Amino acid sequence: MASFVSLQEAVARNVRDGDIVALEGFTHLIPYAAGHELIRQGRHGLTLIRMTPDIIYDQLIGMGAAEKLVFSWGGNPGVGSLHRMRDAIENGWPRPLAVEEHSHAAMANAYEAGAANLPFAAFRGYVGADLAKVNPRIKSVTCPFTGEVLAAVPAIRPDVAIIHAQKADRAGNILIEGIVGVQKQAVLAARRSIVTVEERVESLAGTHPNACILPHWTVGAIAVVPGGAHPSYAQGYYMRDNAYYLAWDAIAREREGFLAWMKENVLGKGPEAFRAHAREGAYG
Amino acid sequence: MASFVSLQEAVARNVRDGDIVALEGFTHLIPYAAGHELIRQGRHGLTLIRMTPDIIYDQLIGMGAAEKLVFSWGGNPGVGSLHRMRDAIENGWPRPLAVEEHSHAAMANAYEAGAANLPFAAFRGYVGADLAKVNPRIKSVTCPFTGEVLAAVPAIRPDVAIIHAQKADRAGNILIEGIVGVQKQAVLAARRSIVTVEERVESLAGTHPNACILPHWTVGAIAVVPGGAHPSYAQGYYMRDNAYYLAWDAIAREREGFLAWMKENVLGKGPEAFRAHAREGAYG
Amino acid sequence: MAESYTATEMMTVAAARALRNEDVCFVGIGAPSAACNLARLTHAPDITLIYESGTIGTKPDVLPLSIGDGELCATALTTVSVPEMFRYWLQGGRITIGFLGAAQLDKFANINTTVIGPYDKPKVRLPGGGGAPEIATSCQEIFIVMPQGKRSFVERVQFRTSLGHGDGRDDRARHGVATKGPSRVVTDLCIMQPDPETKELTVTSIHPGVSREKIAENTGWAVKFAAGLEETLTPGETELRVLRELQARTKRAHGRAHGEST
Amino acid sequence: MAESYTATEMMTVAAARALRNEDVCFVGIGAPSAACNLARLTHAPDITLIYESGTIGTKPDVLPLSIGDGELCATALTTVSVPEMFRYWLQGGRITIGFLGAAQLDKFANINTTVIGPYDKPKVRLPGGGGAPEIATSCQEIFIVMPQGKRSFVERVQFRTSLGHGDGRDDRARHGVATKGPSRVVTDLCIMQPDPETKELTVTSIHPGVSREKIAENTGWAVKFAAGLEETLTPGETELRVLRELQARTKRAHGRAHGEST
Repeated sequence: MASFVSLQEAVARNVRDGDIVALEGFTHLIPYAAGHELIRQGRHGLTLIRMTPDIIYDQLIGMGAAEKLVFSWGGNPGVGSLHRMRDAIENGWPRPLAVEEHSHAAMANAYEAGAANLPFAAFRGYVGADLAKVNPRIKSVTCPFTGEVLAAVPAIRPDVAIIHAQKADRAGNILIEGIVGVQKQAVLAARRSIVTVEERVESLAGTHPNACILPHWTVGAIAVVPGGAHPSYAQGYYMRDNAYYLAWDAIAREREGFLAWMKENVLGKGPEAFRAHAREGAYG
Repeated sequence: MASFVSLQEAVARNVRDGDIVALEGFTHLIPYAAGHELIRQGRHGLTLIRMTPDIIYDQLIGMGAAEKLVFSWGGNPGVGSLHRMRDAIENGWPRPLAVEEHSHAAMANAYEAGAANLPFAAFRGYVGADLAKVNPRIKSVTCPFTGEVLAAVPAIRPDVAIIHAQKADRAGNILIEGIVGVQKQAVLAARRSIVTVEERVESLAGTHPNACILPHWTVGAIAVVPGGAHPSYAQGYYMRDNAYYLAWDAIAREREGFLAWMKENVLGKGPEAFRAHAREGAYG
Repeated sequence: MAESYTATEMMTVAAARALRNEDVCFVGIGAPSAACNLARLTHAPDITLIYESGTIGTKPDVLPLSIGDGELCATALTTVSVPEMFRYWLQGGRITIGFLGAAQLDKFANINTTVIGPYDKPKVRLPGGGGAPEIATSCQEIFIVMPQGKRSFVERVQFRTSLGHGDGRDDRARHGVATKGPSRVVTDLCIMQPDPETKELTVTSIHPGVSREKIAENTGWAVKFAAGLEETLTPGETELRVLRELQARTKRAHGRAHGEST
Repeated sequence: MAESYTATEMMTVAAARALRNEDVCFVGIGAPSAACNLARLTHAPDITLIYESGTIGTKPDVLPLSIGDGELCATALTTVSVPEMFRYWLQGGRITIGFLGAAQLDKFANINTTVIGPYDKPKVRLPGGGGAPEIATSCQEIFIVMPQGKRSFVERVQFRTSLGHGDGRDDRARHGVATKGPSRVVTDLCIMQPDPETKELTVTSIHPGVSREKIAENTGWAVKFAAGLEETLTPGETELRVLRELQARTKRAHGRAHGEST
């Protein structure tokens, strides 16, 4: 059942050390503000799931919040490597990071299976690909009708899903529009959820009949955090801050510089800092 | 690749005797006009697939078009039995009708699997239910991670899918809004498709970004048939003709009366007859 | 006590009362739909009603004649595809109450809506299971509402379209099903609930003015009456008024079907 | 011949030319995206471009920096969920051309974008496969575009992120894969295509002004040249103008990123 709370409270109540946490967002609507709150509250030992870990995961990993990463593509889109993620995997800094690696198709299917309350997903994948050799969680099933052997992966069932959306209505129904990614599936697959939104509106009436809406009784904590997806974007609100992504490469390259930046820009701030980004990048 | 043709031509070119044909529509947007054209062109030996066969299937079966029915619920919604379907199953009139029967969950999953080009669908179904004992096409698969045994059904892959939609744009992109049922899946699962639409518009620009749209290159023949879903309805165009559904019970109860009605109302008419219904039931 | 009422009204009211404001209901067409919407329009304004046509959180002003009436979509929070409905929502385990009707019910609340007579040579071909086989096992709990009669309340269904309590006792669990199954059957004569031990449907509440004999006559097995047998509360004034207004609106709306008028 | 051009422009133009107006393209970010949009803005105006973020039939005015830029959704015919994209659209077998880039490619067009060094103790951790493992086998045909160099064009990839022609010859078929696989690799120096028999990547067209030696120096295996070796047509005036306008628009749009200005 949805309840509107502060982001601090949402994280404090819903995320525990050692939890399996999926912060999802496919380029669009990435829950940066919530990720920063996880860092400020010092969560650690997390298993972080995400198809496309980008800067917010680099930040979480660099601050030592994660002990395992489940992913299918980890990079700074259009820019290059995630230096903190690489440092953790290659050198164990600030702590070793276990990796469970899949393809996009596998993870998308695994979220879908999680939302559908199935134990696994079957798909035509990994054929001739080496990931199946290094990831023991990639298995197979045989079609009982044709005999075809398909790839199988376990359903993703996070302890907590964290997403950012455009709107919540008064009752806590959530509207996601544009590139919707796997966020609906992530929330439906998870035990608990945190949703940050750009704004709370009276009603979603008048929205397209087939819009992507999560009913209030499927979500947990909702925090209104305007700009909370910055430097990613929120369609209809603000654009992607490409300069941030470009600048990140230099910031994250060295450990010292990274830590100093995090101290100044994350540890020393709060969710309200995101509001400025919402205004800056606004449409029109 | 989409091409705009008359309904007569669409059926003549795309449906052959003996084909596996799915005319889908979940109460909403049922392709009645196309079904009537199948009858007028005398198609027979068809395997008819549909989750919810209603009057149009009663008509096709009563006219001897089908030799097999794959379905999960066959009735006149809110009214009662489909007398022609029952007569075919119970008495073999006008010809015997083989039945492959599933649950809604099984068929919905089977369409989904067909659209996804998978050979089968796994789902948690038929537990303790007798259908699994009488339908040899219900099998099982075992989850390679948990050992759970799940029901499995073969994907639905029709030769032809036939649906009715609200709009086609100039290029042949198809918009379906409201209760979307399994129509998108049916078209994507089929080798060929026929789409009847209420109207052809210049462009679908301005539609919601996540609306249910079939790109022109996924559909085959498109015929503009205003009112083509009557007596079902087309959201935004006309309402359900409940009186027709109520009247059908008496019309279809006896063979003679049924045949006379079909001669007058289907065999002696053409797709243009549906236009009147579009006007009659229009909104506002 | 309020004015007079019909047995069907008593049935609908008694069924509606079993629903809570926080329930998420998977609604069958007909009597279940009437009961669910009556609950929504009286004591459970926030109840979530879901129809298998894909409509979630729908608030129809008139009762739908079919599972996919336009009214359901127009008043819904959102409408999803039918595969999504059965995968994410029903199988997803998000439904608290599955509300079903039935052609035939047996003493362990197994339902038959498939055939009378042999499956391959049916005496009467019924519409089939539709969503019921998976509703019966995926929802946390099942309510059934249907008028009572000797031919519809039978010792053992000839075809088990959907699982109730199977052969009784822990049979449901032996099928590997963790959900509660049918916990309440509301008829025009009484309310039955499964005996906690045997799981046999047992009368726990008799509607006012109905005799035990009448119930026995209309039940195809030697029906038992629970120790703490109660009398069902008569329909309240508000319940009756709201139900009748709903039915009247429905009649007006469906009567205006355009084959007849416009 | 038109004005002068860069090797990267030659690469993009040559890659774009391989696309047909009726293609349905699954587009990777970076060089593939530039080539696909150049094709769309020149000889293939009706080409369908699909990005794995869910955008179908997108017509971006500027090149996306990421796979899910707002521009892709705003100009798309429709945008579907990512599970639907991978299930109905990619696995659905509806894509004619999968257009990929790569960190490392071997002589049988197998791709590595996962690790350099042992998987468990990587020397360099690359971003990972993303959509590539299934793009490589589900699309009817694969084009690859990437700048050529000895470290990226290797004899054998250390980690096979996605299947090209495997160990060569009919290895792909032996994996049970019916699709054609990589049929064309476009670099800044040449175009390579698999030998019809051995499936080894072989130079079939050399870009103007590039020597065989230069290609050999920038290839990590003893590269062969096809019998009917051609010279790639230089970029036409229109091709160059459209490409440069696209790049200029892109630079302006991304430069206006709001961390810097507004």
